[in-house]
Amino acid sequence: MSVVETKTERAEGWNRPPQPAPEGEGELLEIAMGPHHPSTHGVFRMDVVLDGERVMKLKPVFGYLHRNHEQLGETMSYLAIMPYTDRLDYFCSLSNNWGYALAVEKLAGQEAPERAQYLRVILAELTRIQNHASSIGFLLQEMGASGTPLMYAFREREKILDLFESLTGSRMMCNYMRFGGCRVGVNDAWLNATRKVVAGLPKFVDEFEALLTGNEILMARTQGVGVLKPELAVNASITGPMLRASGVDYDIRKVDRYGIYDRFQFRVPLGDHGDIYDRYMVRVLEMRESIHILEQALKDVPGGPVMDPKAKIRGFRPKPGEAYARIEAPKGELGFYVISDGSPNPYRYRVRPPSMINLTVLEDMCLGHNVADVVLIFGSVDIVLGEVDR
Amino acid sequence: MSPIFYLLAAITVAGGLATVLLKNLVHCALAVTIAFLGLALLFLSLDAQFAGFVQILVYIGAVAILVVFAILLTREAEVPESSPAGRVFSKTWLTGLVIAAAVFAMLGWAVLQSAQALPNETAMPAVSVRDIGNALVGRYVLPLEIVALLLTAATIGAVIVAMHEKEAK
Amino acid sequence: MSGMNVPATIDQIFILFTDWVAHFFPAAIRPIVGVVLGVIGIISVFPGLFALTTVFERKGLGRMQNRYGPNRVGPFGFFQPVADGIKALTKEDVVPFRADGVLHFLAPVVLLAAVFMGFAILPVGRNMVLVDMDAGLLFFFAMGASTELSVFMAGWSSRNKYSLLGAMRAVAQMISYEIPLLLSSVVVIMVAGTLSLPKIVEAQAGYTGIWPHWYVFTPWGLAAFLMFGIAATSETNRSPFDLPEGESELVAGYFTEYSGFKFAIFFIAEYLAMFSMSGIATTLFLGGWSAPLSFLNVLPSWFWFFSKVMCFIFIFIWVRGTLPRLRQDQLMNFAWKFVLPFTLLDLFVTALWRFMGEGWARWIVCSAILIAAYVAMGRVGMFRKNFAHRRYRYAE
Amino acid sequence: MLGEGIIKGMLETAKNFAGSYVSKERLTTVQYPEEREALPEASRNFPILIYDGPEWEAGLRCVACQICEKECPPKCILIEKSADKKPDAVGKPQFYPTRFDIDIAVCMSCQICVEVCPFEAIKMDKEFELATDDRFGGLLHDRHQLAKSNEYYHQIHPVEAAEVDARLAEERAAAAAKSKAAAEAAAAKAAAAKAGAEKPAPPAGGGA
Repeated sequence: MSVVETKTERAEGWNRPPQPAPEGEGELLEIAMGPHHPSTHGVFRMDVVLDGERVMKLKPVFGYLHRNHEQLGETMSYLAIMPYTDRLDYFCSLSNNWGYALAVEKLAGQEAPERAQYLRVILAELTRIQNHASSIGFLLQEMGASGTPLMYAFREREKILDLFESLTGSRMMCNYMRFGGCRVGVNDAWLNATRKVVAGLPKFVDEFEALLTGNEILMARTQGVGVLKPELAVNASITGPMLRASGVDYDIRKVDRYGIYDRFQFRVPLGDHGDIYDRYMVRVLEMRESIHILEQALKDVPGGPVMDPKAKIRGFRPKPGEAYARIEAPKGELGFYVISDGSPNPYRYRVRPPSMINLTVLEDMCLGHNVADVVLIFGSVDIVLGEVDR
Repeated sequence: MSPIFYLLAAITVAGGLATVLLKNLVHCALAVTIAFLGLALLFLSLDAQFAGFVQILVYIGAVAILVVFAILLTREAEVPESSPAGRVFSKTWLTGLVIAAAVFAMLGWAVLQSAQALPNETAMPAVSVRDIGNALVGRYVLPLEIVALLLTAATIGAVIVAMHEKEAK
Repeated sequence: MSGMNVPATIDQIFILFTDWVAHFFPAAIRPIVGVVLGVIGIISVFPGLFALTTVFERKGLGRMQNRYGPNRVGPFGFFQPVADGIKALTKEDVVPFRADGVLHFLAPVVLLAAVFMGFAILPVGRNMVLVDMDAGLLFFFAMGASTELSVFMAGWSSRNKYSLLGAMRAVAQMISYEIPLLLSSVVVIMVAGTLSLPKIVEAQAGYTGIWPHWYVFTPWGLAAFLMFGIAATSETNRSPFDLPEGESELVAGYFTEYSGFKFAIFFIAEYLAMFSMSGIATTLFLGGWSAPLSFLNVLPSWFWFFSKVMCFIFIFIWVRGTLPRLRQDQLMNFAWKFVLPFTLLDLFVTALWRFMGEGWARWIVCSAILIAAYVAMGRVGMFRKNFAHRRYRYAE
Repeated sequence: MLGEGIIKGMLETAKNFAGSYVSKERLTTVQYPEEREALPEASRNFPILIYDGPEWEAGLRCVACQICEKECPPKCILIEKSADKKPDAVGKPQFYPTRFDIDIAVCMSCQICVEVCPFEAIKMDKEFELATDDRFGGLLHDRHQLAKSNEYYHQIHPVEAAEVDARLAEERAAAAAKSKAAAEAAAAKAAAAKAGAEKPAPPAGGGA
């Protein structure tokens, strides 16, 4: 278990590589990829300057989906922010719920009961699996695989979403966790259904890998493309699978051991090259580790309430103070920073969105590659624009 | 000298004229393919299938594309009206005329010479692909080999030029 | 007619029908009537097949992706192409303001015409070929080459950067893969000794026991067939070589700015090119209209031709459902550094086969050369690019 | 590295292609308008107002306390409180909403109104086929459209509704007992006062 040393001086990689001068009198072509481009995952624009098909310059332009998330949060009660966190990264609403609940629990000095802690781990890991599977599916979609891997990922995701629906009432906008526990309890039928789904997951990952991992075209497209050096990754505060694919051992589940992650055995897969293939493989391996965590967690879910009986839902006014809590969301470090002034709504509410911060190195990864690679590199970052633009 | 010949000849000449007279370079390049096509059809009307199809394959499939690529890679396709290059008759039109006349005269001379040399047959000799093949590896094997060598050298040269550029990057 | 047995009658039913129709006309224009009927046959059968194929493709892809595919319009969704056709016809035809109107209009027309011409020399059954020319194969490739120009016209005239990039990609790709396509068919020409497609089919028509003498069942034939397949996939812009229209990168490539029926024409032309390529591959390597086993000859020859073509189409769909697409430079590298050298080697191997005479020795020698070359080239290619399976380390 | 990966992938898709004809696992599509999967009990969509008894207007549990209006994150609820009081299901005089609108175009189905409601008056519906061609009026549901009977609630969320009913019954019983006790106490007090005027009262017996 090593903690990342953050260097204070700027590493070499941070300085943008000098723009190679256009050769001869070759004309540069400027293309706006987006906001309505088939593979920008929503409304996102990349202003790309091309020499032939080689990228000379890339400017990511985002904010098309800006919804004033943080400012909005400051105008409403602590409880009312919770459903909005669902809409940050709408693929992983339960992770977002957990991050925010953790921040407010820290602020108010509360603790979720044992059973709720187990539930949170189970839900977060299920979320991670479905997110990684679909993100690989989207990556392959951008590689032109006619949606087959995506459909397989969605087939599996559907089972997980069914579990979410039967527990939380909604498939994607779960709004399930509360400060001091979880909103509704869970019965054995649900746990058994979850066990069944989890038992089927290794087979799915095997099939997925049979379809993709050894594929020569996938290797040729992804190996050595979009390399992110570990120094640059650390300095640009990249987190999540992207950072681990660059070979930096940093997983907040291991670093902070928030929740009850210290009770479970799991490993953190690391890549050595930092290219798209490593990001893909790290996600696949993380899915396997998540399955492992789920198997352990589902073995001994304790009984008891899922909500701290002292917790207040309505008229919740934490003491003045501030708290920052972070979790290992599927996309990286998801942090919530809340300042309370004793009133029913936070004085300051801030989200550290992994998607957006991981996107900041897009140009560094893309320079010198093809347009086709830009799309892939962008896909391998795994973003959700709801979280980028907030 | 059937009507079909006149039709095809008209197409070919029209294509050639359009190539010279059109303003937009890409249009010129496309017009020249019409001339090529007319020529190929002329070959076919003479029952020379091999020559006709090779004309299409090589000239329309490769040469025209090469021309178009060259235009796109080097300059703007449209020449502005005001610039001297935009006018069909530039200052050096006299030189061009002289060169064109000389080339035409030489070709005409060659054709007339060969027409005299050939026996005056009305029926075309049926030339099959097999005959062409046999001639290429029989009577004309030496020119064929020389051409092959030349092309190989050109290919290697092209590869070296391309590789050099890649190293410079 | 009474002298023929029933299978032979069914086999020749279209020829007999043509003759029957032609006999109503004066003798002088009978050949022309025959040709016109043939043309009508081609332009009705292949677009019909196209309509069917779009449904099959979408259903097949759907099944590969655990879903149904179109099943709402008509029984089992088979009227979907009708609905699509009506939609394409009634849609507004948008021409960009700055586009070159004439070329923008001409491009799909030229493309469709060139693609249709390719069918003229396809022997779709015994005696069923529209024009039996001496240089039939050459004609086919000449027509294939002229589609490139219309692709360029489409891309250039749209005045759209995506279209232009798509067109450049398409043309570069088509030129690169035309060479292996030609060379791998030269292999067959070397052995058959003719450029005429019906004669090539006849050269493969014999049987040893019940097994056919198709060229694909020889080492050089299999190699040439695979290379031809790769090149044909690329020529028809199908996945995994569908870069010119790679929708995740270039929106729709050279036909980004096309809408309505012009778009549909591009679509039709793409599928028709697929059919003609499959037809040529069938003719060159799979014995054209001859039956796969000698006793299956009771079924009509055209049935076998179209079954083989549909098998190809299925493989096209299957590949599309499985593989991601390559990148432009990889595509070019693949063409020039793998497919082309391999077809050249195959030319040599074929010559060797021809001159080694009958016997087992030539089977062993030819297969050994080809397999060794394949393995060596594959390994070297992957090794030079450092493509490899990787092992991952874990932190506890 | 010589195409095995591609072959392996092709076999995988072939397996799925063939499997789709034999196994439900490999053909997961549900033919929606004809086939419908039962929604899980917890499923939620948009809020409804629950009423007891046969009369929707009289039986509405809502007392227009406006907590949900305040807590609603996207502020999609509009309540106008009545000036007068009307007896509710148990006969207690309560305020009632003269207007209760939910704009389901704004509502984000978060269920917070349900959580904060102290009267079990607002619950989540499972109905999701609410598409309309009227973008504004069609999606603005007034209290009549929102009002759903307790039986309907039992139909869509049986377990939850039973719990709610039990809780309500308990509360109502408690309230009834309390009011009865209060009434009795008041009566006893009055009686005592009355009696006290005549003679010294005995200690009042019986409570809640």
